[in-house]
Amino acid sequence: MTTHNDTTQYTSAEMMTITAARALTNNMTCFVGIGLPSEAANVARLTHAPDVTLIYESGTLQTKPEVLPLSIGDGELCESALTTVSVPEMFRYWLQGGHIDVGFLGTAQIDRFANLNTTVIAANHPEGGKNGAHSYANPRVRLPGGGGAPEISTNAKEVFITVKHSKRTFVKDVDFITTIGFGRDGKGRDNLPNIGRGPSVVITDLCILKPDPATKELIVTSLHPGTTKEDVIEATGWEIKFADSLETTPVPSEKELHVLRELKARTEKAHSAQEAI
Amino acid sequence: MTTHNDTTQYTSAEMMTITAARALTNNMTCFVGIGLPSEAANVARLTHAPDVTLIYESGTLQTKPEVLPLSIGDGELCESALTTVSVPEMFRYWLQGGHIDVGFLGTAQIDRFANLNTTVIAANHPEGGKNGAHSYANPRVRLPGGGGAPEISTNAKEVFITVKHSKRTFVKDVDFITTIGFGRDGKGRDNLPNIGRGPSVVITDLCILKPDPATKELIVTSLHPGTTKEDVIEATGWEIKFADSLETTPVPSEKELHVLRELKARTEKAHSAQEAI
Amino acid sequence: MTKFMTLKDAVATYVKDGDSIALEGFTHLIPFAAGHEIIRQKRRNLSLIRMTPDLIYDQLVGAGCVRKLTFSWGGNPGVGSLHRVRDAIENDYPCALETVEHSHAAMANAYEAGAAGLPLAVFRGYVGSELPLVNKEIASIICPFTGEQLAAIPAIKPDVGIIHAQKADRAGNVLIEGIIGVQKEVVLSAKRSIVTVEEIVDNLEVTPNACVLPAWTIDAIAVAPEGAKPSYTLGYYDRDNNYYKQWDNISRDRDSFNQWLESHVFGQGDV
Amino acid sequence: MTKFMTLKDAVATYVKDGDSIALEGFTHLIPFAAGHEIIRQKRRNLSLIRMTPDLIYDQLVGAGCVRKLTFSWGGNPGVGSLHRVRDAIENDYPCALETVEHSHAAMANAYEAGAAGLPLAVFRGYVGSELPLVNKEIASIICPFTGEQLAAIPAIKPDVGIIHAQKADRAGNVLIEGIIGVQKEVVLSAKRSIVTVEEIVDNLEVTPNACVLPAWTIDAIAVAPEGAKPSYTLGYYDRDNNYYKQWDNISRDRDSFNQWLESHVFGQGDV
Repeated sequence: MTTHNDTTQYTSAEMMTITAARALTNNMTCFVGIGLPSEAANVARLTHAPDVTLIYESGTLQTKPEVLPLSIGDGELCESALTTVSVPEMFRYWLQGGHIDVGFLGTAQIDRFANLNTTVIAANHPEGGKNGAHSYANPRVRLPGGGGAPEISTNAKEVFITVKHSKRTFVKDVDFITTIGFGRDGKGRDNLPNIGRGPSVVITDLCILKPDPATKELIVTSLHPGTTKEDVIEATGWEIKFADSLETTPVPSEKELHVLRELKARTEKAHSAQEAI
Repeated sequence: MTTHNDTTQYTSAEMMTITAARALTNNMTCFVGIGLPSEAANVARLTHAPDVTLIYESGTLQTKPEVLPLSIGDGELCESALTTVSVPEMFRYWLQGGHIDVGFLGTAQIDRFANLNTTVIAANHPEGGKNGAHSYANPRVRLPGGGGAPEISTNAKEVFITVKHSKRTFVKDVDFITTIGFGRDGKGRDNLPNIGRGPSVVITDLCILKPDPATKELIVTSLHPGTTKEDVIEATGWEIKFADSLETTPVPSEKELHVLRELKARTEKAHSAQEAI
Repeated sequence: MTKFMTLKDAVATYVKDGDSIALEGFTHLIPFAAGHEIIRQKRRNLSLIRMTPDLIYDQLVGAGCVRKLTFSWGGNPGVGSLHRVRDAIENDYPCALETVEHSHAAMANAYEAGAAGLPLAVFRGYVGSELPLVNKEIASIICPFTGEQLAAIPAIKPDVGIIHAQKADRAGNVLIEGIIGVQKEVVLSAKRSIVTVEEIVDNLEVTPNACVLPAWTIDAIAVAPEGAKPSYTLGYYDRDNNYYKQWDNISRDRDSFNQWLESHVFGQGDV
Repeated sequence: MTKFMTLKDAVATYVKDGDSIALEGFTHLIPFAAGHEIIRQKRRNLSLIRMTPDLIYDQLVGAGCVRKLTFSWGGNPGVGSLHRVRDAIENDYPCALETVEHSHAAMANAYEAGAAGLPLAVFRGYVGSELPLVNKEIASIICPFTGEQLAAIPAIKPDVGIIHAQKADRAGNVLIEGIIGVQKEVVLSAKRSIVTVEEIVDNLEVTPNACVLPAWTIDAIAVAPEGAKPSYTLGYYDRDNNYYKQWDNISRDRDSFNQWLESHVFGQGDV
């Protein structure tokens, strides 16, 4: 990890994390996925949203880690939590019970209806088929799997997604729906009163996307400073649309950059401290 | 409560409690009902079965109260327990999960197939019917209800019952099956592989009864010293049968009587200590 | 976010006529102070839910607040009957009382299902019992893997959940310790929740897996010292078993109950 | 009753070829020492169950102990792939590996149902996911009260449950503290259970609602200091995150893995 001390300069990764952090507000309870979402959620907590409630699937309620966890169950998460419950209780009472405002997820693949694939990459495989039923057994790339995401996406009141923008990641149709956004046709949540309203924002290193209220197709609502429409078109695997009132994402503040860089430096130091095998 | 210092003399109630206590052995886990079962279980623990595991439905695991609880959730039960779990966990994991060897129950009414009624007394009511469906809404006596018993009786591996013997209590058919013994015809547990084997012994102030292995009808297997067959026949609401090899219940030992009386004296003192309303 | 308020304001704000309400606490931590405040504010047509109605519901029923009672064991523990509840069931005094009767396992599972956001509880229950003949809520499902028939009852999701607990910190997080019953489930499943506490402290000082309810799961917290008496609060005061025994005489007679109500509930100042 | 024994004896007595085994611990308290002992005793055809296979199952799979894996998130947390698991799935090396894939919520519910003695778990899950297309275990039930369709999967009831915990008292009661995952469920649902602990103490010194497993729920307790490394034990040692990172290189190559196996597992003396 390269760190930058010049806060007028920032990387696109930093832009993404800070923009994602800004999506969280102080009074939200957020079920945090590991990796990019965890980084963003903790930047939010250390900047504009000191009382945001962070919950990890390991059972840690209202946790305030000093360094970013490498795994979903690092000791830091438990030691800084209000309390820690069992994993069945976490999924039954806290997630399915309706106490989570936002599920914050990353992904390996995302499609135009914000469906997420973290199971198998297989579209280019000779045996592969679009619906996953065929390609699953013999994938081109075997990904880690669903983890908490399938039920976070349906039991949280809404979902934020953060992921790096590339043509490999932003595909027209995911090879496999691990986690529903709005389904293969954008209507996957219709007539299901007991689930959340699904993805409301996707934050990438290039832009912010939101589902079109009618079709649920993801459209670009804000471009990060220095990013062009062409950059986004080039990095997206479908004919991406742009909002009529396209905004420019505000740049990171000095404080946000400082907090993010300090957090990453502390994290780097903490995770490298132990002995070799 | 009258106490007796002469241990060659004992009441029929003491005989009942001590005989019930003897049914428990050191390596059992026992789900304890309040009242007579609780008294017997704690006498067992304080005499021949110091390591018997007592569990109360309030969530207290492996509890060792100094005095008898008045309610199922007295502070004493929690303070002397190994740990205390929630009531849903108690019923789901510990009882239904199959960890209870013996459910120890009392009752208001019991019939020849060891079905228990703690819901309504209604057989003599002009509107009353035998199966309870009719008499329930307009009972002669409204009893407290099932509490933990219906599922203790089916989810514990076996059931012990202790209750005072009288014609009002020992009826041919209970007015309402709150808690199954062996059902209206003795076959109520047949072909149900996932429930326990039901009542194995009933201890009264007159005798010990056990279900006939074939018919499941309760028969007298042991008479307490000084009790005659006629006493039992007189106190039982059906044509009670006696085992061919009818035994005489051993008398309480000096130690058992001493422990029981001390326990009751401690309990009496503890429960009267507080101020008047 | 959580609001600290007086018990009077909490009940006035969150408890309405006709609500379904669970005041829970399994022998331990029974929220008597909150129950008395509901009586003082003369709420009517309440649908009360509690595994063990105990004295608290005997008092609410006797005071005429209640039209329906869901329960699984309706006695005065170790003492006898709940005379006010019986008078309401048998003689419609002071008003008629509808009852829904379950077993403890059923209600514990229904609270669990409510907290889990499910519409139903599934458990191995009521086998051979005649309670399903008199409670039309009790249904069943068939396991698609084994074919076993299991009991199913609706989840409990009260309008208002009310509990008493040891303490809250200044942010409004609440510690419950000892016999915790179904209290967590009640708060998590209720549309609105009120928690009374013995005291407010700077720091809950808990071990990693303590039963703590975060502030954002609670609508109102009211300080009510000795708010569980004659029930008890572990670490604060013991159960007043003698009060439970004396209640038998007080409640047996309508006049003596009404006198008690005047002097011990209506005669008490605001909390 | 519980038997204190060496880990070697515990595995020899309770773990058999062909068993279904859950070695659980959600990031925290992963029973590595027990896993290595299973490798040393060359158990074969195991059916392993774990929400996050983690390094422990990468090692067991790479060592050829496993024919079937049930899981819900199969990576090296924060690092990347489990290369030995992938090599088994993709190339049948060292032997073919059947997989059953769930979500975390599904497995957590299935463990809960196992502990609760039920044949199935019922939850609001897999809505819109294509996992039901590739996992024939996933079924559904209809709520008889609301008509809602809910996911149903079989309860997890392993032959052997293995966990690591902080400490046992001399009677064999075990304290688990911190991130407790599904460990209680594993011990309560398994036919046989083994618990490794950091130490044995005179008194667990716990608060009233601590996560304590009574001695009579456990078949064997073995003292295994640092038995969770490179995972961690709250209060004893931290997670060795660097080990997790280095595992990526060691496990990527069959030869380097086999060297690691020889020196770090087979080369280690009896525990």
